[in-house]
Amino acid sequence: QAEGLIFEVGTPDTTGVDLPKPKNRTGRLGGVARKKGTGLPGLSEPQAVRHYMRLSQKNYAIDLGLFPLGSCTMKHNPRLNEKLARLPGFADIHPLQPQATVQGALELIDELAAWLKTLTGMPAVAMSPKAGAHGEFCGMMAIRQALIARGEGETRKRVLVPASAHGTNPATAVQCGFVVDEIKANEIGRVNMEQLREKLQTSDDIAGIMLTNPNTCGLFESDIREIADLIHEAGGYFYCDGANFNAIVGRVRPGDLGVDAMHINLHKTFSTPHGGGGPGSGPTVLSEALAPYAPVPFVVKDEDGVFRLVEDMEGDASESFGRMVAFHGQMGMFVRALTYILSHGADGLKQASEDAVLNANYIQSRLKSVMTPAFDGYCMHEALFSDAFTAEGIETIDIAKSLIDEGYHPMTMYFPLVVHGAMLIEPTESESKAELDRFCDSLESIARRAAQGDETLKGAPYLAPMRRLDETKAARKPVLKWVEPNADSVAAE
Amino acid sequence: QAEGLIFEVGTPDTTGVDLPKPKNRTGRLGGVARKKGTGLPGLSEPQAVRHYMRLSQKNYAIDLGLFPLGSCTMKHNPRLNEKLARLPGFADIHPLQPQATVQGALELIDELAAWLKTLTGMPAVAMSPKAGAHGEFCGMMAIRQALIARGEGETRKRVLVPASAHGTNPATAVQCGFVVDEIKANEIGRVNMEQLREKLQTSDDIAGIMLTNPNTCGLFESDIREIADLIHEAGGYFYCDGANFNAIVGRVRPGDLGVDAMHINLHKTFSTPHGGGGPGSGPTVLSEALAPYAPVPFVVKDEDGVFRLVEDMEGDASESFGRMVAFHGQMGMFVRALTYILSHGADGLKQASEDAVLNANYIQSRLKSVMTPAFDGYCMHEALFSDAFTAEGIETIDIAKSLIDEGYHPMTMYFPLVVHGAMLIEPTESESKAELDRFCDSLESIARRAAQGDETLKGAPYLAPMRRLDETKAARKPVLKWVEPNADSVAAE
Amino acid sequence: MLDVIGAKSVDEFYADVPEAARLKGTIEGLPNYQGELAVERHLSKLAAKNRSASSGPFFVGAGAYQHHVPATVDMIIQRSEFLTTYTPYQPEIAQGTLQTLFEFQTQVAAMTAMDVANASMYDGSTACAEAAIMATRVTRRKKVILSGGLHPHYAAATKMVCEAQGFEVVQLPAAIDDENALADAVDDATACVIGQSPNVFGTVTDLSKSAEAAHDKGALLVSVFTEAVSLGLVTPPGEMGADIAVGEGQSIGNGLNFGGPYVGLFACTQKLVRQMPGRLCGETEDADGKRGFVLTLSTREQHIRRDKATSNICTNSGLCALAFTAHMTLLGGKGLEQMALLNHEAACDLADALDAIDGVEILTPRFFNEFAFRTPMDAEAVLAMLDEAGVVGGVRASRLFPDGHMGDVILCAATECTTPEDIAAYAAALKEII
Amino acid sequence: MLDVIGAKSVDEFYADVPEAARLKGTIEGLPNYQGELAVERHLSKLAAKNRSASSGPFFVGAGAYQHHVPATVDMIIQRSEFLTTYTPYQPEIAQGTLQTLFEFQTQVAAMTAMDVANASMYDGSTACAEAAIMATRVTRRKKVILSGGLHPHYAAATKMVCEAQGFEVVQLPAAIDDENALADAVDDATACVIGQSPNVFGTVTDLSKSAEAAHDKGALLVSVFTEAVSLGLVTPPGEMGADIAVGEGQSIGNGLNFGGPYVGLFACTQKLVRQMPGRLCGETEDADGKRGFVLTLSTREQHIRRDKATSNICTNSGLCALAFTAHMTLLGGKGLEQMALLNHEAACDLADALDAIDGVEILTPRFFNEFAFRTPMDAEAVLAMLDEAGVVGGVRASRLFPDGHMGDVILCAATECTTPEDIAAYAAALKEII
Repeated sequence: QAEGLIFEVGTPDTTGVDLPKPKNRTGRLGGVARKKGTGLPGLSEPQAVRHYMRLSQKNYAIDLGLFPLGSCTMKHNPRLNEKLARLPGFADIHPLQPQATVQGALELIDELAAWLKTLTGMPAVAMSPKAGAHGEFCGMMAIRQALIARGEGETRKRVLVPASAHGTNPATAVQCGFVVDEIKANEIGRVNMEQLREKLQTSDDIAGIMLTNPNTCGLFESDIREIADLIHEAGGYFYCDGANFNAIVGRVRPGDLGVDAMHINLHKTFSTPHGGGGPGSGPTVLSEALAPYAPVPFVVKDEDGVFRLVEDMEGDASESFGRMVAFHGQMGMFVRALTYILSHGADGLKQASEDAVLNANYIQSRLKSVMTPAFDGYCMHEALFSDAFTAEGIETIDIAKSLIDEGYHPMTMYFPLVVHGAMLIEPTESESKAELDRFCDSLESIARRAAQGDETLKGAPYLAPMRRLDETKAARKPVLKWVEPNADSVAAE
Repeated sequence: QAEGLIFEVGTPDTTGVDLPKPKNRTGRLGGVARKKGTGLPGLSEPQAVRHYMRLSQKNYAIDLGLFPLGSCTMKHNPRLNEKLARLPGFADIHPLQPQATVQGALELIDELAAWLKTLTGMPAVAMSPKAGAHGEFCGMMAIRQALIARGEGETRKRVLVPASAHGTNPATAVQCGFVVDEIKANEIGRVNMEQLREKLQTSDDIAGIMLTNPNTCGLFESDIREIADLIHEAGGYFYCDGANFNAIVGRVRPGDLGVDAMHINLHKTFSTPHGGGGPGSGPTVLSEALAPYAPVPFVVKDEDGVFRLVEDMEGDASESFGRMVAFHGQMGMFVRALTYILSHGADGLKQASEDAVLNANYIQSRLKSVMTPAFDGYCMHEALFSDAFTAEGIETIDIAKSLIDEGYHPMTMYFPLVVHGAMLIEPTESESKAELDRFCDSLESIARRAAQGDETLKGAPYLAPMRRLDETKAARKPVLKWVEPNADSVAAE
Repeated sequence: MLDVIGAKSVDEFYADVPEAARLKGTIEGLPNYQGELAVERHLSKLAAKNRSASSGPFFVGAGAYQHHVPATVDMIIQRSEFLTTYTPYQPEIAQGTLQTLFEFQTQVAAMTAMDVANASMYDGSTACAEAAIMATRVTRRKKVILSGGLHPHYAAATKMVCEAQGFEVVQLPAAIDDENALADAVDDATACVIGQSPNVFGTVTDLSKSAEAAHDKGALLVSVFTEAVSLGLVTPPGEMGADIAVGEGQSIGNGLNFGGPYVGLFACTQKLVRQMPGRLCGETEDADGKRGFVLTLSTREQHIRRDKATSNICTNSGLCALAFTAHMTLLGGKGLEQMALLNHEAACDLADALDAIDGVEILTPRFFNEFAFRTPMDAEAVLAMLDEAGVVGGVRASRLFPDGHMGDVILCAATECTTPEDIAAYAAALKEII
Repeated sequence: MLDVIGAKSVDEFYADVPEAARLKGTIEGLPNYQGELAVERHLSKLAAKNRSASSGPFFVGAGAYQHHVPATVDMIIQRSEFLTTYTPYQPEIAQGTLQTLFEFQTQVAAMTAMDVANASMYDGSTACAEAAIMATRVTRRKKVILSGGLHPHYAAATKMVCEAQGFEVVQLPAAIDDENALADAVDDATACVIGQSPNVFGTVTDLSKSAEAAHDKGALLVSVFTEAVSLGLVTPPGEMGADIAVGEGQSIGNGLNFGGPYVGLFACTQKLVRQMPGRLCGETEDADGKRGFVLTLSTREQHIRRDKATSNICTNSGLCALAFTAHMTLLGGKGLEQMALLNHEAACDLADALDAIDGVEILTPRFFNEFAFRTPMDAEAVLAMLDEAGVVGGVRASRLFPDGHMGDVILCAATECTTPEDIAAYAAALKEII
């Protein structure tokens, strides 16, 4: 059943919030007062509750079933995280209240930072980035600042980015004033070393490389050490996109692979919930070479055991590339991530990664006879298929939408771009074998129908709250907010 | 989609709870050890979350829409109640920890008690009853004890109960050792005064009367004062069932009507959520005459401002009829109810009652042309219809189940018993006019179809998670727990 | 809306109220409306005056227990669809509630090792009282015998209910360990004997002998527990021949809440099922033949049978039962056993630590997670001094047995929440005091 | 499972990892698994070391504000279906998220009086930086001018981003009230001027003149706010001629959270919509012709446009935006205005109370709910002494402007949470100190 917009349900004279009556004094505003009200309607508390309850039931969520979005690591979100993030000692403290009154908060940031540094084998971490892409920005800014410090800020502008990279990689590089140079994948889904060597030999304008590892094909870059060495020899830095860190936590430390900077998606690897698109959190670990350029603010522990915020670009932070955000980063996400990390421990985190990889390989094995694996051999924590197995006319999107009718969220579609009609499946460690089997059964049956050219797939989903939505229409003449119906014609009268 | 039972989903070697490993010592058990395990399966945390999430979506709830169950007062449950009930200072205190460490809890009970006494105009309240029926039990036990104190415990055994009463009334009377004598309703839905006078004149074995007011026909007993006087003159006591208190809070005090005892459903009138069948809470107010017999424990405030629990039947409690439960009643519900009461205040509670009555009368007015009101004139907070308007073959249940397909919970069906095919509709004060109109539109259209004998109504619901369930089959050979399939036949092999 | 109704004001709807009883204006002596913020402040202040169990070493048991409930459980019971729904009288739109009740019944039956369980009672004490009444109904006898180890609150509630209906209640003298007393007391007039294990002093007892003796005389055994976690380790009612098992389920899924709401567990043998009080959920099919669940055997209940009903209970502890079943679903049999072991081990450690103090005498011979001990001083004074040392040391036995000459006895409990540091703090403080 | 895969152990899956980088056993220097109870204890201890804003009189503002969020809002964002879902890339099963984003965009547009708003940014400061970059893109110019009243954190974040891309940033000197400074500074090379009202000192300013001056030179006005509640009372960006409006939405629906997660609001004029960063939700129809919502104009975004994208932002503040929209839905325009008035009135009362103290000078000429004042002593010392008296009195201006010669200035805020008692406590303590 359709749920009306709040603007259709509410009335302007309603408010669902219990506030005392103001006295209507505006004495000190100096006349800088709003002329026209917002015109926004209010809903009573029961109306509002029902509105959001009904809407929520139109969403799919991890709490309802498997969410196999490759490169997004949709794992179980423990409720202990939510509970602890709501402790008043974390949720109800102000970023600018005196540091003596927030020692527990600073200690928590320091403790989480220590975990992240140890798990990655890196000496420093910037905690303030607010999401993965923001962490990329942090890492690339640190590289930029290091180049400036070397006096090569103006000469080294070229950043190598594989064709299979997340779109954020090239976008970030450009935002930092770099120029993007694309490198190709080889036939086994990894960096084309020949081309890489070529690009590095021909010039001395290399700022660095941005590489995802495990990469977006779900494969570990086997030449990773050599890539790092080549980049370093060429005078550049190695940025690693940490989106797929969940495959290797506790098995490999990026610091041992020659990485100079890597963001960590707390909302992927460490289970802070995605919330329908955020908030995320993207702490970025830095190598010895980049550590001096970390952004402010950061926490240091003084010898007397007192935690201190370094907020100004002086002293410990005199070489910092600057400030990325107001305040200290995503505290609410830090609490959740640390809760998850402590609950798992060094042993549990390793186990989780291994289970994630095991689950992905299980899916790949179960489906390889009916679908087309993009590459031979084992995968890491996600299994990648091309659309080669489908009959003409049946596309990846049809398979994805048909999964909805089976009660599942679709996998990642058409990414990475290097594989035709890509389907990237990441089950994560949260799933039981029984659940994986049910999922494989469903996908297997859809895949068979796709191979046979079953046209009904093209109409899917049939059982979802809505049928396929017309995205072209939405973009053609965008309607981005609600407008009173006939408001124009009324005005014209 | 069907959701399996946990016994079908889980496995016996799984546990979803993170506990340290025990050392397997059973040193002080003295051998009184369990021989056979429970055999119960465990679910991992993600499995358990999904199981309950999916199941929850098969429920209707107030938070999803209007819930017009007559005599049940399904009103909006503010979330502030839930938040405050979870404060560790209320949720995490033990009923037997030293009283000096729970002064805030005792003060809260005392504060809520003061509200209940003032709102009802009664001098005393027993806080420990755990639900409405338990409150009835409390009130009738107080009456029994008062009669014993008068030396009439063995002679006065007869309790008058109207035919329209809730089933708990006669059941409770019997549980207190009384005998039930039914009195009829008159043609305008109220107590038949002639019959009442007759019953009171003929004997001196009257213990009291149990009356619901407003009564279950949704009407105020206009002769209430006279009834009280007659009962008192006959040497009996007046128990008032407070299930419908929501109609009159702030407009009438039961104490002014001659009531001797009345339970208050905190889970109806004061918005503590019903929780799918409890927990409730049924504090019972008592008149001067019954106050000395109140059950232990209760809270008193000493002159030095210290709150004290009277737990033993001595001193203040020497005439108490005894103890009804372990500990002090439904603290969690007290917090919620007081939150609601304070949020509304004396003015807001009165307004709520008036709105509840207004809403019911609006529904009655809107529907009276297509349905058959059971009685003429205004109703209180619920509108009662008979099935006289339906064509032959269409029953109340068909109308109720058809409402489900319109997105509503059905009204109360076939109760009170004194009206044929009764439909008792209680909208409460939570609903907006727009919501009431939508509901009336739906019911109106169903009523028209019922009048025309539309046979499709008999198949409803069509759109619910399940079609009509076979209650006869369930009762014939009851299956009350899950049993391993073929467990018997395997055992027999 | 008044226009549609044809009324001038809401006053007209109240015309049937006797003139003298109509209140003018708002009710006197009560404050008006307060905003959410003000209410939150007020309640928070009251809450802050109480000392929460988790704020320090805490050893109070005797019918309610501090346990760790996974955060997931609270999330589940806060789902609007569970929290804000009614008794599932319309099963087509209440399968969520009904299926969880069916799961609850199955779990309780398995844990107690009984045939069937109902969908919950108010709490353990009222379940005990109902069991006594049910036994009189089953046996058509009028005498109920209560063990000296039965929790005094349970005994009081049971006594009150039974006597109201004219039944005789025999209360055996308070005793830490009275294994054979019930067997000795039962006679041909007895409807049931009510024993408890672990009892209020923590003593675990195999009630099989009481069951045999009772059955020999045509009476029933009602077996009571106040600590549901014990079912993971201790001989359950069904293994001792109980006819009815009742107990408090608070320990699983539910917080301390100053005594309520809790959840009463009620189970019995198959042949007694139609004499049970309370709601029952049963399996059936819908019109399409799909498996579903409904409330069933309601001909036992007050809304159908009125004065002939098995009980007057209707609203019970639905949401607390859901919390119980969600926690049990996470635990599973394996987790329950693990939790029970942790409880027992903590209590053993506590007993060892206290036993080592001169002047302390552990009185409970066999226990699960709580026990009684004697101090050389007045128990109330000892507890007050412990309190000053930051330790909530337990309950003085004299609070539960005011006439029991137990002024020097303390009841204390340990659970999986009890840390070695807590135990050390207790022992150190107690040693200091006595 | 390994059998199906045909692998002997999980080690095989890690064969591509260079031998030297393979860790043996678990990683060194880190503890293993802890149970839920132990983790809860540890985190609770850390939390207890912090002083929460609600625990006493609290007057810190300057970019984050203590407000009362109705309990309903937290219930809504804790719904599993909102909390644990992903970016709504599959609109058929994400209408819940999408429709609320559409409602959010409409609310933000109405509140700022702008044509369109996006589906949120990380926070106010990053929204400000993105606005500057967007202005350079729109105007193809390279100079950005920052007001002296812009929050220093916003200025720093903007400066950093702009300079990385080679743009010039002109930072005007810190000034409590510099109404005309932006108008004076704008020139033909300017991409945008960035003003703030209420500014970091609390001063409310009509930026219309700056808008006119900017437009005359072909530049844009970016109007910033850090206190979203002010939009209920103060002249909004759209009424001052802003081309882009950005701000912090934390005050509505979101707690203090020590600085994050917050929610950046971003709105602009219709003609700039295709230059906007961030996600946008738009209306469309499904195959049956039913109204529905999808993410749209994604050709601006990095996952389609890669290095040509308007921004690299993808994950934003979805759930915080939901909290914002839920709170706003409850408030409505009427409630927002009411809340804004309560804030203003509390701040007026605070200013009156402090102004009455000898030696205190209120510096902010016009304000909404926060202002700066001068003390006759070092501000840090004053705040420390206030702290001892139980009052968190505000932020010293020198923390935000280390080089600003503002050692004796305190920034303080009052909200609807501020009680008369809080104000009295502040005034009494301050009087005592100076």
